Amino acid sequence: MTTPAPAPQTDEQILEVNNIEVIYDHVILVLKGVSLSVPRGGITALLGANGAGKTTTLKAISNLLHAERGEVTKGSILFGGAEVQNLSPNDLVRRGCIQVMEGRHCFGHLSVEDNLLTGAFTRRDGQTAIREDLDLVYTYFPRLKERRNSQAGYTSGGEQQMTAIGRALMSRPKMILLDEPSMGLAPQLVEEIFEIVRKLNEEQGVSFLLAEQNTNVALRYAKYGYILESGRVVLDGEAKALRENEDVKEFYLGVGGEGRRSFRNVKHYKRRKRWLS
Amino acid sequence: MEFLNDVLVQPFADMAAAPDFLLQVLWEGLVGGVLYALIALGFVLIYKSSRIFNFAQGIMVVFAALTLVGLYEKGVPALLALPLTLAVMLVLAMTIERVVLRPLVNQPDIILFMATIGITLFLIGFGELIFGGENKVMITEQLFIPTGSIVFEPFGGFVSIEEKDLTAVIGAMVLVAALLVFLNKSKIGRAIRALGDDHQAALSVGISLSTIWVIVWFIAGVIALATGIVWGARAGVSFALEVIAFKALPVLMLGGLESVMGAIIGGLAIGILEKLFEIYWGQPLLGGNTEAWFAYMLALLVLLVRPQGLFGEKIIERV
Amino acid sequence: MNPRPDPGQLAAADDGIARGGVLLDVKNVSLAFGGVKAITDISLNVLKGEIRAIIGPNGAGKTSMLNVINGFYTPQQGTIIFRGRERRSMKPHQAVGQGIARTFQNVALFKGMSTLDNIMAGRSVRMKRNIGWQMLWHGPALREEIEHREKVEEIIDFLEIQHIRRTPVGKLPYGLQKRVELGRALAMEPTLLLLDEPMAGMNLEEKEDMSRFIIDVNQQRGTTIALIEHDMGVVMDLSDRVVVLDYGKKIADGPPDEVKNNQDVIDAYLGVPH
Amino acid sequence: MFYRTAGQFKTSYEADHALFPIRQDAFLLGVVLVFAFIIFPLTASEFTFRALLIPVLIYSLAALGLNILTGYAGQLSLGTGAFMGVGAYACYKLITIFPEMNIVVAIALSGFFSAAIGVLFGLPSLRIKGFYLAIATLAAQFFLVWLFQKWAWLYNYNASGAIQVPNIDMFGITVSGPRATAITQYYFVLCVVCVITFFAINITRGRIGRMWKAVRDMDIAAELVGINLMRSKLMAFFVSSYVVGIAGALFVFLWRGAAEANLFDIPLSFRVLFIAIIGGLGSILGNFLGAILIVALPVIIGSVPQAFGIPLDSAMVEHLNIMIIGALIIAFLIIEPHGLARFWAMIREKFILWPFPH
Amino acid sequence: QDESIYIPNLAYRTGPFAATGTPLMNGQRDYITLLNERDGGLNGVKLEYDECETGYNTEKGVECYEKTKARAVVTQPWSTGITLQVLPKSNVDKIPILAPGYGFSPMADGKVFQWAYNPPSSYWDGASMILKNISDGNLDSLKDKKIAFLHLDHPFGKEPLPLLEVLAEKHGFNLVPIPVGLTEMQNQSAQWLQIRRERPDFVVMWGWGAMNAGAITEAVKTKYPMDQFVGVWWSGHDGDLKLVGDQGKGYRSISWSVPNSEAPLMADIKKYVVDAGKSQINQGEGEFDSVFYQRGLMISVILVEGIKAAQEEFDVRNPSPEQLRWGLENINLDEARLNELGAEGMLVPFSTSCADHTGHGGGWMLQWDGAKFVKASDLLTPDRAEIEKLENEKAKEYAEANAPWPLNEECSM
Ligand SMILES: Nc1ncnc2c1ncn2[C@@H]1O[C@H](COP(=O)(O)OP(=O)(O)OP(=O)(O)O)[C@@H](O)[C@H]1O
Ligand SMILES: Nc1ncnc2c1ncn2[C@@H]1O[C@H](COP(=O)(O)OP(=O)(O)OP(=O)(O)O)[C@@H](O)[C@H]1O
Ligand SMILES: [Mg+2]
Ligand SMILES: [Mg+2]
Repeated sequence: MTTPAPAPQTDEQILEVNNIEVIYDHVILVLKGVSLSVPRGGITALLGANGAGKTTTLKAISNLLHAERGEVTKGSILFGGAEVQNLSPNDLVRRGCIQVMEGRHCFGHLSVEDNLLTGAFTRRDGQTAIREDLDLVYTYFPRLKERRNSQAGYTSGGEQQMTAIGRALMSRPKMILLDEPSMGLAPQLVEEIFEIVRKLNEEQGVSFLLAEQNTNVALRYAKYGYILESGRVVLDGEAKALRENEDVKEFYLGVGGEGRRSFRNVKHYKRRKRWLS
Repeated sequence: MEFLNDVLVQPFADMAAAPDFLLQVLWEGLVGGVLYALIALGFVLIYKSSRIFNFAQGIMVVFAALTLVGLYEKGVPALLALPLTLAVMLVLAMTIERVVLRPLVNQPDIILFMATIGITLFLIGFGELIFGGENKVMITEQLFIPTGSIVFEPFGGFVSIEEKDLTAVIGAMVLVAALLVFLNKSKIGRAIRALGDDHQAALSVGISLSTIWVIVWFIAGVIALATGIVWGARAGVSFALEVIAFKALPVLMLGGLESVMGAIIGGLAIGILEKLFEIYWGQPLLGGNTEAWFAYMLALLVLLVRPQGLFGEKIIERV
Repeated sequence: MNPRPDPGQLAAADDGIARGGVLLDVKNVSLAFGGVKAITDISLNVLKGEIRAIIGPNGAGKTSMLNVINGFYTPQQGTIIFRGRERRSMKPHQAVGQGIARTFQNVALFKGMSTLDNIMAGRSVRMKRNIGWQMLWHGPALREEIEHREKVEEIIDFLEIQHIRRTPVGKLPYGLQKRVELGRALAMEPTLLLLDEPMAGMNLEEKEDMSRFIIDVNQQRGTTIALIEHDMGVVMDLSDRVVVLDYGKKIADGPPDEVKNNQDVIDAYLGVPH
Repeated sequence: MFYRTAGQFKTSYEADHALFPIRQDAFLLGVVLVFAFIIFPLTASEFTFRALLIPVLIYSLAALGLNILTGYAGQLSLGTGAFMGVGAYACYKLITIFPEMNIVVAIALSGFFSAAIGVLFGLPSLRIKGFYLAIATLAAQFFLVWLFQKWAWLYNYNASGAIQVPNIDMFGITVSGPRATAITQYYFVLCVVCVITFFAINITRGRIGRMWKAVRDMDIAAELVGINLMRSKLMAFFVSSYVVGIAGALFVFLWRGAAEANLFDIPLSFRVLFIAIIGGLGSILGNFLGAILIVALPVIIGSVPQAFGIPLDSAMVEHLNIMIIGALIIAFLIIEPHGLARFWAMIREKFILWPFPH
Repeated sequence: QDESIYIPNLAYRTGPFAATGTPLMNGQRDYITLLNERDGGLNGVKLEYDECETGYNTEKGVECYEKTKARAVVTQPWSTGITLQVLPKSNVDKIPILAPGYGFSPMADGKVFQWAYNPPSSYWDGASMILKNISDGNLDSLKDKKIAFLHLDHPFGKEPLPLLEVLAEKHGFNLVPIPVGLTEMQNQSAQWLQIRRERPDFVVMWGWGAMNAGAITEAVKTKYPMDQFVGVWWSGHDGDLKLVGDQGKGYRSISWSVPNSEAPLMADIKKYVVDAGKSQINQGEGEFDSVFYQRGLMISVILVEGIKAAQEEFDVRNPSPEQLRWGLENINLDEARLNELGAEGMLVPFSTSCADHTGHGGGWMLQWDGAKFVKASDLLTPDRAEIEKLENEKAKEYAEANAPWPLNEECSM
C-alpha cells in the first residue's frame, strides 16, 4: 500500500484529513484510514470506483454523516487549520466549506431561484450583495435564469445539477466539496461546469475537492489527485503524474497500448485486486 | 319521494323559515372553524419545516393553557403568567428538538409521527401529574379579553355573538397574516420551506436544523397557547381538550398539509359546513353527532379530486 | 381489474416482425407540462434488433420520450405504434405486458428488498398462482416460485451479482444498483428494453462491464434496446443509430459517425467534437 | 455459539426457500411453541391468561393485519380499531342470527365483512398517498364508530348500546362467554393465531408479498415493472382487513366478553399501530415482540412500585405510567427505528458471525 | 388468613373524566381512612382500600378487575361500561359488584342479578324523580311538553332512555334525545343549537366528566333558562358550576346525597383525616364541602355497612365475598342508623333485600345558588310501578341473552 505523501506545511493546506475511519450503523466499516489534504487555492480530485468511499469521505468532512447513522470513529479533520469534527454542518458552511451533494438534492418544491437563495442562508452581508451573487450565478448558468421560477422538482437532471452547484456558490465559500458534478450531464455541460470550477478557482481563489468518476476530465482540471479503493487511499500524486501512470491509464482512462479501447470490444477481464494492498 | 324531500327540500325550507337561527348556526360554525384552523396552523408549520406530522399539537394546546392557568392559580399575575408560559413553551420546543428530533433526523415520516405520539403520551402524564385532571377556568378577564355578548335582532329573532369569540376570530386573522408574511418573505421562512424538502441538502447548505426546528416548534407552541386561550375561554381547560387534535386533521387534508392558507380556508369551510350539516341534516335524519365524521368524509371527497388537498403542494412524481 | 396479460403475448419473439423491421414507431408526438414543452412534434422509430441511442442536452426531453413510450406520460398529440399496434395512452403495467421494460435515470429500485427479490419482482407479471395457493405455499406456489427463481438466477449469474443476492439494494453502491435494475428489467424478458443513462456515475471499468452486458443482451437474447447516455464514447461505440434531441425537438437522426460530425449537434450538445 | 451456519449448505432452491434457512431458527421456534402450547398453560394463573397471554396474542394478530397493509404494502392506516370493530360486530350478528353456527365459522366469516369494508375504504388509496391517506383512514375510523353507535340493529337494540357475548359451546366445551375458562380461550386464540400467522408468512414471502413490498418501496417503479397498483393495493387492504377483522372478533368473543362502540375508537387503533411499529414494520415476528412490549409493559410498570412497597397512589402510578410509556416509545424509536424485529436480527447476526466481528 | 379486608376500587383520577372522578374517589378513600384511624378499622379489622386506575376506560377496567379479583371482597367498577363487562362474570367469579347510583338499572332485580347492587337509587329511579319534580308530581301535566334528553353517548348516558320512552308514550310528552359524543363533550354548540331550535320546555341531562361543564357553559351562552335545566346526580358537581358562577343560578340536579359539612361525621373526617394530612383533597378549592366529595364518603358508608352486616351475621372478622353478598342484601341505613354514624341528612335512608338490590331510597333536588348546591326539595321517591315492570322485563331479557344464567329462586319479596 502506498502511503500518502507526507503532508506539506499546514498553513498551506486549507483542508487536511488525517487517517479517518468511518462506520455506518455501528457495524459497517467503510473508510479504513483515509488521509488527504487540499492546498489553499488548489483543486484536488478524489477518484475511485463505485463504493470506494468518496462520498463518505466528503460527508465526513462536511459533517453530514450523522443524518445517515454514520460516524467518524478515528482520525481528525482540519479545515483552515482548526479541527472541525465536532462542528455542525452550518458552522462549517459559515467558515466557508460547503458541499454539493451527489445526486442533486434540490429542494423540489422551491423555485430554482429560491433554491439558490437558500444557499445564502449563512450570509450576513445584506441583500444587495446576495443579489449580485445571484446575477453572477445566472451568468454562469444562463439556463437557470430561464427556469428561475419553475419548481426545481420538475426541472431536468442537468438543470438540477446546475442549481445545486449554483446554490453552493451563493454561500461565497472558500472551499467546495463537489461530489460527482459531471454525473448525468451532457458533455458540453461537463466542460462548462469544469470551466466554471477553474474560473472560480483562479478568479476567486476557491479551493475544490472533487469526487469524480470521470477521471479523464477530473485529471485535466485538478492539480493533485487521490485514488481511493475500498476505503483506502491506494495512490496519489500530481495530476500529471497520475495521467501518465500505467495503471491509471489502463483502468481509469481506458487508454491501452494502442489508444482508446472501444466499448464494443471489451472483454471480460478479471481485473479486481490490481493494486496490492 | 318523501326521502328526497327530507334530504333536498326540507333543510332549505328550515333555513329560510328561521334566518336568524341560520345566522347563528353560521356564526357558531365560523368560530369553530377558526379554532380548527388555529390548531391546523400549528400542524402545518411543523409539517412544512420537517415533514413531521406532529400529533402532539393537540396536547400542546392543553399544556400551554394549563400552564397559563396553573401559573395564575399559583399567584402569578396574569400579565406575567403570559410571558412565563411563552418561556415554558420555548423550553418545551428546545427539549423536544434536543431529545426527540435530533436523534431522529432523516428517519422515515412514520417513525417521526410515532415519536410525536410518544411526546403526546408523555405530556399527558406529565401535565396531569403537575396540574391535576380537574377542569380549570381560563383567565379570560385577567387577560383583558372582553366577555360580554352582542345580541343582534334581525328577522325578528336574535343572533348572539360572544365578544370573546369575536376577539378570537380577529386574533386568528392577525396571526395568520403575520405567519404568511414570515414564511414567504423572510430568510427563515425560505429555510423552513427548504427543510421540508430535503433535510440533508438543507444541512449541506448551512441551514441549521436545530435552530429552525426550535423556532418552528416554538411558534407552534405560541399558536397552541393562543388556541388554548380561545378554546379554554369557551369550555374550560382540561385534558379532555386533547381530542381537538382530531378536529384539525381533516382541515389539513382539505387545505393541504403544507399550506397556511389552506389551514385557514379549510378550517373555516369545515367549521361552517359541518355545523350546517349537523343541524339541518344530521340531527333530523341521521341521529346526530355527525360532526364526528363529517369533516373527514368531506375532506376525503375533496382529496379524491385533488390528492394534495386544496392548497397543498403537488406531489412531485418523476422517474 | 384488468385481466393478466396472457402468456402468449408475453413471449418475446414471434410477433411477425423480422429483424430490422420497425418495432416501435413514434409519430409526431408532442408533450407539454403547463408551459414547458418537453417534446415538440417528434417522430422516430426503433428497428427490431438494433441498439438505438437517444442523446441531447439536459432537459432536452429524452427521459420524457421514454416515459411516453412506456406509457407513464400520455402525449397531447401523436401516436405510438408498437409491434404493429397503435395506441396513444395506456397504463405502464400494460406496456410491460406488451414487452417493454426499462431502467431509470435516478435508480428506482425497491430499496427495502434484496437483490433477489427485486429481480423476482420483475417476474411478478408472469407468476400467477393465486392467493389461496400462496397461503399454503407448499405445492404449486412453491413449484412456480422455484421455476422463476431459476430464471432469475440465470440473470444473476449473467450480471455477476451472485455475491449480493441477499443484500438489501438500498445499501448497495450506485453502480451495483444500476446493475440490479438492469437485472430487474431483463427479468421481464422484454422485446424492447429502454435504458435511461445506464452508465451515469460509473467509472470506466464499470462502464465497460455495463457495455458488455448491453451488447450481450442485444446479441444473445435478441432484445432491441433504446438507450439514453451522455458518454459519447459509449454511444458511438454501442449504438447502431443515434437520434439527437434539443429542447424537445429532433435535430439529427442517423448512424453515429454521421451524427457526430453534424454541426447542429456539435453546437447544441457536444461542444468540442469528440 | 448457537448460531453456527457452517456446515449448513443449500443444495436446491427448494431448500433455500424453506422457512428457516438456518436450523437454529427452527429450533428456537420449536422452543417458543412448546412454551406457548405446554408450559404456559401448565403454569399461568388466570390473571396471566387474561391480562397478558390472551391480549398479547390478539394484539399480535391485529398488528399482523395492520403490518400487512402498512409494513408490507406501505399504506399507512389509522383506522385499525374500527376494522376490528367491524369484525366484532359482524361476528356478533352472525352468532345472534344463526345461534347454531360454529364459532370458528362465524369468526372466519366475520373477517370477510371487515375485508369488504376495508377494500371500500382502501379505494381512495389509488389516488391518495402518505399522510393524506393516513388521515383518510381516520374517516373510516370515525364513521364506523359512529355507525356502531347509531345503528341499533348492530347491537340488537340493547338498551346500553353494547354487545354482550353469550355463552357459546364448541364440541361440548364453552369457548366463549362468561362461563368459558381462560385456558380454553387461550388455546382457541393460540390456534387461530398460529394458523393465520402461518398463512401470513407464506403470503408475504411469495409473489404477492413481493408485489406489496414493491408498491411500498416505490409505487411508480412498481407500476413500471408491470405490477397492477390497484390490484395489489386493494388486495393488501383486503387481506389486512380480514386479519384485523378476525382479531376484532377474537378481541370481543374470546377476551373481552362485551363491547361498546367506543372500545374501537382511536386509542385502540393507535395501540395496534404502536405494536406494529415498535415491533418492526415489514416483519411478522415484530408483531409478537411489539405486542409483548406494549401489553406487558404497563402491567409490569404498574406492579413495580407495589413490588418494592413504594406507596404511590394509583393516579400517580398511572401518570408515571403514561409518561414512561411515552418516553419508552421515543427511546425505542431512537435506538432502533426499524423495530424490535430488526434488533433481534442484529443480535442474531452477531451470533452468526461470532466470534468474528465485522 | 388476611388480617385486613381488601377493598379495591376501579378508580379514575386521569383522563377526561378525572375532574368528576377525583373528588368521589377522595371521599371513598377518606371514609375508609377515617375508620382505620379513628376506630382501628371495622370491628377491629383493618380495611385495606386500594385504587386501580382505569381512566374510565373499559379495557383498563377489566384489567384492573382481573388483577384485583383474587383478594377482593367486592368490585366497585365505577363506570357503566365496566359494570356491563364484569356483570356476566359475577356469576362465575362470585364477587359482589357494588355500583351505588350507577350501573344497569335492572340490577335492582336481585333474583336475576344475584351479585350486583346499585343502592340507594337507580338511574331509572332518578329519571322518574326528575320528571315527577318538574311536573309537580303529576306527570300527565307534561302532556305535549317537549323534554330534551341531553346525554353522553355511552352506555351510561343511554341508561334511562328505555324508561323515558315508556313514560313519554304513556304521559304524552315529547322526548327529544340529544346525544353528546365523547369527542364533543367540550364543544356542544351543535347540541345547543338544536336545543335552541327545538325550544324544549325542559332539558334533562345525563352528563359526566367534561361534558357537564361543556353543557352548562353552552346553556349560559344560549340563554337557556337555568331553572328548566335538570341533571342526574353525576351532573351536579360544584366544579362544573363554578365555571359559570352566578350565571348558573337555578340549575338543579337530583341527588341521593346532600353535603352537610356540619355533621359530626364531617367533623371527624376533618380531624382524623384532612387535618392529619391523610387526605388528598384540594382544600383551597373547597372540595371538602362539595357534593361529590361527600357523596364519595357516603358510598363507602354503604359498602362498610354491608361488610359490617356480614361480619355480624356470620360472626367472622373477615367476610368472604359470598358472605358480603348477604351483607349487601341486608343493609339497613335508616335515619336512625345514619344519625348514629353522624351523617344526618347526608344520604337518603334505604334498605336492601334479597329481591331488591337497590333500595330505591329516592333523592332530593339540589339547586345551584351561584356559589354552592343547596337542597331545594323534600325527599322525592320514584314511581315504582312503571319502573318495576320495565326492570323485570329487561332483567329477563338479559338472562335469556346470556343463557345459561342462574336465577336465585330463594328470594321472595
Ligand atoms: N448510509 C449508509 N449505510 C450503510 N452503508 C453505506 C451508507 N452509505 C454508504 N454506504 C456504503 O459505504 C460504501 C462507500 O459508499 P460511498 O457512497 O462513499 O461510495 P462512493 O465512492 O461515493 O461511490 P459512488 O461512486 O457510487 O458514489 C459503499 O459500499 C456503500 O454501500
Ligand atoms: N412531470 C413533469 N412536470 C413538469 N415538467 C416536466 C416534467 N417532466 C419533465 N419536465 C420538463 O420537461 C423537460 C424535459 O425533461 P426530461 O427529463 O425529459 O429531460 P432529459 O432530456 O431527460 O434531461 P437530462 O439529460 O437532464 O435527464 C425539462 O425541462 C423538465 O423540466
Ligand atoms: Mg458517491
Ligand atoms: Mg433524463
